[in-house]
Amino acid sequence: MSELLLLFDLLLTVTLLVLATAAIMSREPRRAVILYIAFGLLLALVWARLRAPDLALAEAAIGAGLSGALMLAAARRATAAKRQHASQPGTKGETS
Amino acid sequence: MNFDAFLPAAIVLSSMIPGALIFFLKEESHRLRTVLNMTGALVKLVLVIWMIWGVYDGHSYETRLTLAPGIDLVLSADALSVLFVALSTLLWLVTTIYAIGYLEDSPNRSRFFGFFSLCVSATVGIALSGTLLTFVVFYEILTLATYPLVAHRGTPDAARGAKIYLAYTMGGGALLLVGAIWLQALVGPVEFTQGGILGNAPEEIRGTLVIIFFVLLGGLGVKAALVPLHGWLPQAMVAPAPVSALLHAVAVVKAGAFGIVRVVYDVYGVQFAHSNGLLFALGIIASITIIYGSLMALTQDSLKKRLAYSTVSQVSYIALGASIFGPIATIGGVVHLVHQGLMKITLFFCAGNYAEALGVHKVSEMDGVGKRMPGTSLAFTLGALGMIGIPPVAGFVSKWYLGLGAAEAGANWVLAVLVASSLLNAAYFLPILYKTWFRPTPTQWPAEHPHPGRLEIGGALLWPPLITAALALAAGLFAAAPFTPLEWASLIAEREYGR
Amino acid sequence: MMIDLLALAVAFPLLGAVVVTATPSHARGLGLASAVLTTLTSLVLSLGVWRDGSVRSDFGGWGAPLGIGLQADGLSVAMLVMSNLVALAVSVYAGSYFSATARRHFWPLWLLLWSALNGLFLATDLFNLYVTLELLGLSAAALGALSGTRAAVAANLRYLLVGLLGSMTYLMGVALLYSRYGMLDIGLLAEVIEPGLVAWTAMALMFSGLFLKAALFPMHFWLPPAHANAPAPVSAALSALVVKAAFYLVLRLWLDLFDPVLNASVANVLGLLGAGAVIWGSWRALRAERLKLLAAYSTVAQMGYLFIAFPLLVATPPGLARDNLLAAVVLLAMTHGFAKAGFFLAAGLVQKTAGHDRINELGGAAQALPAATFAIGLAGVALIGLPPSGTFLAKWIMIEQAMIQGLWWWVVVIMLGTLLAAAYIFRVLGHAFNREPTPYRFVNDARTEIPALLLAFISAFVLGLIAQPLWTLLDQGVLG
Amino acid sequence: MTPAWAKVLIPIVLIAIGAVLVWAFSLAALEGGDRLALIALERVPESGVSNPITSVLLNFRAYDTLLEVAVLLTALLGIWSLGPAAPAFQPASPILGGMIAWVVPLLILSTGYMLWAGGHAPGGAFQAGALLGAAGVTLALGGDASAGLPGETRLRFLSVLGVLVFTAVGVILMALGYGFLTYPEGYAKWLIIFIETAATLSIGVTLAAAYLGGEPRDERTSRSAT
Amino acid sequence: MITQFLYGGSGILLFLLGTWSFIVHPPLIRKLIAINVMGAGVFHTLVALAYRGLTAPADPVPHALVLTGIVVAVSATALALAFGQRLDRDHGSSADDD
Repeated sequence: MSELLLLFDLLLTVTLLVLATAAIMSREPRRAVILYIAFGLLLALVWARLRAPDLALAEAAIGAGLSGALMLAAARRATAAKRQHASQPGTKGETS
Repeated sequence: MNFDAFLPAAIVLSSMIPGALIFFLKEESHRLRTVLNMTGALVKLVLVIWMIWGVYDGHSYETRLTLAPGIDLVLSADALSVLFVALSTLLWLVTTIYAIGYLEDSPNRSRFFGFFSLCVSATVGIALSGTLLTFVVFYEILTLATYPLVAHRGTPDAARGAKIYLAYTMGGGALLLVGAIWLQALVGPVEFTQGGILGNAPEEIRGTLVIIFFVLLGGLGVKAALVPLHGWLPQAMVAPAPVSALLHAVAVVKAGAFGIVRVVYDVYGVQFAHSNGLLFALGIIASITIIYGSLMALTQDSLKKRLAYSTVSQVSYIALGASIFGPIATIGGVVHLVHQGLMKITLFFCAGNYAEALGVHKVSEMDGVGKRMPGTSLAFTLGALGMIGIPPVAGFVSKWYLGLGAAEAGANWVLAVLVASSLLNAAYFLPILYKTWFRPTPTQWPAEHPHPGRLEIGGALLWPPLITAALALAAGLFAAAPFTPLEWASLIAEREYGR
Repeated sequence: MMIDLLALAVAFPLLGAVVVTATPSHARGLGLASAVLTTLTSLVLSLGVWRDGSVRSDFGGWGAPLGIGLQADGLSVAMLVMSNLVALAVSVYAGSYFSATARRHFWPLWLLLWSALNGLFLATDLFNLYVTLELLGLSAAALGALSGTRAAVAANLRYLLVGLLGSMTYLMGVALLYSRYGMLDIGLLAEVIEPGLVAWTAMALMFSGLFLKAALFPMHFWLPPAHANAPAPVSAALSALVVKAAFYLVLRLWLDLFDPVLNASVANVLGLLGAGAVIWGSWRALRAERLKLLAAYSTVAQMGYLFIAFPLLVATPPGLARDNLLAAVVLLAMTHGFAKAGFFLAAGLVQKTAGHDRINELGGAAQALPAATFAIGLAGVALIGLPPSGTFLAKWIMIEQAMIQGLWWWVVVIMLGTLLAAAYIFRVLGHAFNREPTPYRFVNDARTEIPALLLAFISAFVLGLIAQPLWTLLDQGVLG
Repeated sequence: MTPAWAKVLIPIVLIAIGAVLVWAFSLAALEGGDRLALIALERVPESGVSNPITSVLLNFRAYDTLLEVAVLLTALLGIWSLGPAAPAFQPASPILGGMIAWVVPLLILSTGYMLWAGGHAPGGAFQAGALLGAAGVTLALGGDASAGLPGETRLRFLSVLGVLVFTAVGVILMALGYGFLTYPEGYAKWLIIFIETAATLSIGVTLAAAYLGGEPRDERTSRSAT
Repeated sequence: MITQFLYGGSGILLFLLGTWSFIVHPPLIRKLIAINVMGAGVFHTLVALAYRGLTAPADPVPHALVLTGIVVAVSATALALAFGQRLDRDHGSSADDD
């Protein structure tokens, strides 16, 4: 039982880290955001496993859901703008 | 709070409050501004006379404001401070009158008189400082208050002069600050005490104390225009004449010289300074400055610059007096604080008058001004003779005591310096006097502004130099009478060496 | 009936923000009313602490470690008084500064920022501090972007992001402390904390986060553009208060919590960074072409002095000297608050009159605005550290301590910074003296000029000469 | 972009920090014990609600939550101060429109449930508010330019409602002599529900308005999603 | 205990990943994702240490902290995105770089 649980925990953790890395490494904004949402949902699942159902709900609704929706809209705008001003040199949405 | 504890503060505030109020006045409110100025000056005079009386009677006045544990702002009156306060107050009154006349119809007068009053407040604060910290505070405030006066005209020249002035004085202020804090870190709060406080300093810190002395001297030497820190003084000549007068006679250079006297007598103690060779070093620096200033004055054609270098030279007499061990030289140095002030302010007033009435700025243009402006020229002549040291004008008294003191201390080289300097003084003043009185009047002055009245120039401009010249003469003629600068200086010397 | 001034100091600006959000057409009147009310509350609270000692209030009646409370001691009250007076002056100024549309946005955000500040100074709970930090960061960035230029928006976006990075780092440290000690209340933690890897790491995380927010060199890069491009009253608040809040937290956490953890080498690193800030910030201020940029770089430099105090504090054994030093640091922070706020407010007026703030072309504006020029001059006196400003007194004490401890290096840095400051301040003031003919009236628009002038005046005269009450105040739970 | 040396250096530094962090964390976790768990759980019955997290959020550490709602308000005000919103989205496809017709009511229903359940089961004001906000977002996705939000006056009022009720309750309790945010015995449950309801409305409205972006405009149709 | 280590450690990893990404990736959206991953890391650590086994109820205090943190994070994200949108809107318009 305990070994099985540990295996499950390991699996969750590895998936979580892989998703996070994928979200971070993705250059394409839309793809990055979608990966981030997936990461958030998985995180919610992990938290449910860690006996934090309230947080799981909140993370799914707010962390992954609303943040994701907000960023998705922004990513969509960015992609559209990039297509529009393809010829124009610029540093859209960049801050360094 | 009883009155004795408030009087020193009141003397500072009597010019500071009018000054602060004047800033808020509209440019057109001449009358109100004049009233404020004169009220401040007169109130200060009354308070100072009161204080002189009290100090003479052995009363002590002290205002103490604790800023932080162990850090007190102290204003107190002793004989030396009263001397300087009296000089500043008197000359401020005269200079204010002069400035009101001089700046008629020029722009930004509210700003000018505001800073003018602050400048005097700072000077009086320096005079009354009872601790080194307080001295530093007012010393820096003086820098701040004089900068706008130097820059007042707003011309590119003025901006340059002000910048140089600031660079020097800020640097000097920083040195003084470091020195003062260093000293405090070593021996605790430094209160000015007759006879000094370092007399029984432990042997192992003596070396450090000597270093600190030179750091402090560097800081004070900037304002006192000791060579090679005098560079700002000729540049600051761009300021309006009343400012130059005040800067040279009362405020800035005097503050530096006064500070040197304070540090030598009331911090280090003349005994300590003497036995550690500090006095000798100071004497050398002062002598070099005296000779160098006179030589430079000789080469200047601009009247104000010649006077400026003369100041460099003359102010160092005070330092010289402090550097000779013995009460008589001390009297000479301290009394010169007053005498030089009276004479130099006269000369600057006169220079301002020549420029204002005739457009004469250069020595070479002064042919025959005596006939055209006899009153001003009379005052100028008295001042110049005093500077050379011709009896019975005040300057003679100072030099006499300095020489006597030097002879007594066996410092014959000082006598040589005095003689050389007097000859040089004569060399750069006598030609002016000759031109003034014995050369024909030219047909055309550089830029003449005829004065409508029967006087050669407005009364507010004529009377101040006459008064100060008369005072300089009186200080020499009646030197032995009670309450003269000389008598007071003797009192100071007595107290410094007495303990 | 019970009046809990601690709660009200946070609740009043919060309620004010609510009210002005709901009725934007009356934003100015209601906003000013809340400002006055908040300031009064804080002053009464401070007076109480000054007279009777620190006060604490536990919300919900649970008490630490379960509940949260607010606490006012000498240190927090000193910062509270400074912030509220500055904020009040900024409010009065802002009442006339902003256009009608900008006003609608300014007031609610401004009051939220104010409640965050008050909440931060009074907080006792590490997580509660995180929330106030975020409230502060978000409202500050939003306010900074109110001028609407692209430069302002970009700079404040960067500020927002850097602030977030800082708070996240801080939060990680808090999480670490909670996992080890199981509590969040500073006072309780202080009793159990012991030097070791956990405390050390937590401190490093929390302090790095706060250094980012305090713009400690070399993490200052975000500050100059953000502060220089914000509207003047906001710049004033950002430079005078917001970065100061982060410094306050460093000081507070160090004194109350990490004292056993912090050793001389850590303090020396802080001092070294501070020295870097002093030199670099002053140098850049000297080279700045624009007045507000100059002021912003000057903030970087002035924050440096505050951090130089750490090595001095560590080197000084407990006692009167250390107490003096501590009070000097607080005095320095307070003076800079007043001075920089006054400076920015005055700079805003100059900028508005001239239409730009390029220093070399400011002559006419300076001449036309004597009050603003004066404010810059007075604030400059305090920024340089000339007497009789509070900075002078503070620097005097710091230098004296450094000399007594034989730490000459810091004396050199402080003096160098002072001279550089004199150079950059007088570079500005030099332009006030020119031959532009303008009718002289000292005060032209009282509602904007008087606040600037008063702030500058307090920094240059009041704080230095009447510093004694600060010592009394700090005796309440900080010194000794 | 980051220079080449930084590309190497940053990960190395971070890995080092990470090693220290993990080490410190393992030490901390080992010695941590029960932390506040027992104290908190023990006092949950006194808090007026049976869900421990809600007790912490709205009673033990209610002041934190008040400031948190204020942070949300700040974000919204900041968004409004940045000017008008981005161009509207393209109208929804019929399928999406059909979905919205049943998703939105469902979301609003679950908002109510979540709010109520928060007292004793997983849920509470934030989750409920998020669902409400999600309803607004769904409407916006469906092409509703106002995301179902009311006109400016009411929108402003709703957005501050949470902070207003929270603070007002705190101050009134203080004035009554209980202390700021100190609920009198027996009233805790109802006061918490009152605050939560207000907070839920505010959170929902704020999230939806934040999603839309831009200042509120008066000409908006005042259709309410609430 | 091992669960706490596992999840706590992964929280720290997430925090570091986020920090790294925040520093090296300039686009706003990537920075925001990075910040959110950092936050998630901290929250995850807190949730992990609140966990007291399958049978015992978890520590509610960290949970409350995390809930607060999530809301703060979404607020900050929304505000930052509005900033970014404002910059995009201004992009290309002239004479506003003053």
